[in-house]
Amino acid sequence: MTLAFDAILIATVLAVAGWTIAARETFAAVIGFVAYGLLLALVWVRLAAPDVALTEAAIGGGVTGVLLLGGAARLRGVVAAPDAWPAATLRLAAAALSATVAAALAAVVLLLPDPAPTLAPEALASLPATGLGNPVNGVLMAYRALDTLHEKVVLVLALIGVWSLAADRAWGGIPGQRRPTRRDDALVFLARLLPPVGIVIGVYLLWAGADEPGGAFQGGALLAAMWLLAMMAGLVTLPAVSSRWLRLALVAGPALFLAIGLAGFVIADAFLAYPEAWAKPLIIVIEIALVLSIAATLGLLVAGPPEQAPPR
Amino acid sequence: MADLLLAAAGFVLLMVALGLVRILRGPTVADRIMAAQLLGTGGIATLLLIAAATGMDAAIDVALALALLAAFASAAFAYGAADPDDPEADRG
Amino acid sequence: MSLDVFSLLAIAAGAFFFLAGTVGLLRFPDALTRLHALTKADNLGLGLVVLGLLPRVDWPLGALKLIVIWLVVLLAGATVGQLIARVARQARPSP
Amino acid sequence: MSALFGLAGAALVGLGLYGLIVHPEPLRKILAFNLLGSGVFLLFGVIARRGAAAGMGADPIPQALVITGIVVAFAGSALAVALLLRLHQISGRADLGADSAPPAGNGPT
Repeated sequence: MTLAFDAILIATVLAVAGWTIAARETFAAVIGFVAYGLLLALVWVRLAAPDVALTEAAIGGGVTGVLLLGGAARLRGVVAAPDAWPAATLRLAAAALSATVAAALAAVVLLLPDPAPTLAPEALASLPATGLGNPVNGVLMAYRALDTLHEKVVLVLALIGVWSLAADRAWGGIPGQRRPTRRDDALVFLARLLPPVGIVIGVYLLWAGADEPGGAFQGGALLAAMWLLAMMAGLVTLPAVSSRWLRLALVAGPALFLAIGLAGFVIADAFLAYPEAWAKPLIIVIEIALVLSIAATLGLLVAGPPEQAPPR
Repeated sequence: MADLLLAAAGFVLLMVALGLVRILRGPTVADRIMAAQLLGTGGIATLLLIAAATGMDAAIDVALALALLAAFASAAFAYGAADPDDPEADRG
Repeated sequence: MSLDVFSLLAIAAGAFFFLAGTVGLLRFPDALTRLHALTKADNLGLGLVVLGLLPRVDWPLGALKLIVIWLVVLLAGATVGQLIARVARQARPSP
Repeated sequence: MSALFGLAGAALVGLGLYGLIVHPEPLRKILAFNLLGSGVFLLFGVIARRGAAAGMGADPIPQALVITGIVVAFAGSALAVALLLRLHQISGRADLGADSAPPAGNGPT
């Protein structure tokens, strides 16, 4: 019975994925991509990875989908010239190459040992030292804390890259175009209804992340989605990127993470080490600061570079 | 009982898959926008049934997030599709 | 035992409404009627599935989550239905 | 059982790679790249699932890697979309056509 279910799920995922590649209109392809991201959440649940399912649904489907959608709306009417498509022979070669890569990966999947070598017992054994109950979060915040810190820095660097694309007159200004505010009552209603629920659920995911699936990324991505919804409805306006509190919110999470990591030299034995008795409260403090920074960074990455001159 | 729940999950997923194929083909933008809405109901029902069948309570949290995100995505689609061809699309 | 029967009946009824919704999607002639099939039938289907699963989750948090899920889907679905219907009305066949 | 998902991951990588090479529109390339990435993540997920041990449904280490990967992939996509829109704003073009093509000086229509 599980086999039949998985087969239906995989067939659907592959069909939608094929559609996003084959669709003629970009807008339609992006819709397919969002549907694909939401379906992948089901796949991750079947792979016993609810933390990843939450991340994939929130970031892979939701936020990336809106990012691509914004791009598609801005590029509407810009269609590649028919001669921009590669010649049939090249397409055939590309298809052959892709099929070869896929076949090689498939062979690897079939040949790899099952059960695979695992670090699960080690992760579980060191979990009590963090005071957390969710092994994935334990790995993210303790064992691989350095990678998680890097990732936060990557997010901020990407945002700096996006901002640096601003035109001169909009330098330090407000992200996105000024849209004529057509008030759409249904959208405004939704933007008043959903965010309070979304904020509660986002905070719940952050809180539950200590012991159950969830955490700063998932909570932050949900908060970002709610912020974007309120932006679309015109209920909130973005601050200028030169605003001091905005920049503070962006770096608060990574900065606190780094500070506590550096303090690890003194209060524990190494960089990013936590003293055992303090591990859980420290991790939760870091995560609370991170969730705000992640939500702000994700929302601003979708909003794009400043395009309106700063208020002065 | 678990098998029956799983069978129900498979059935609902099959319905979602058929609907999804129909909707994505269009012909209008409005048809396609319904994709997220369809996953917001059928996808969640599937997820909840799996959670019950396999005893994986965390899947309910995923369904909770999915409910919000499907509504968010549908709203974003409608917002993007309703966008009139901005004449000043390039100079802000 | 009787709870199991209740669950199964509710879930089977829910699955039937999903079937009805999909048949509507496949058979109805235009976007507005298809939207009708989708929002009405599937919301009811989800409601019945939630009802059937309520006795099977832990109280009170699990049940609360299920009810919140259904309420969010119901309220958001009604609103999003408005938005989609507007798109369907103003944008006739896509370019 | 997990092999089925692994094969799906391999197929997704192939699909994404094809779209990345063939599609002339950069936005579609970004989309295809995300598809390719999710296929790779799925392979990680299968390896994690096969590493189920110690009462856990899956090995947490690959799962943590995938979560990090999804976030970084998003950051990359956001930067790519911003670059593309800026290119369009400046040159009126949204393609990566041959360098010999004269830049459109008269702006977009």
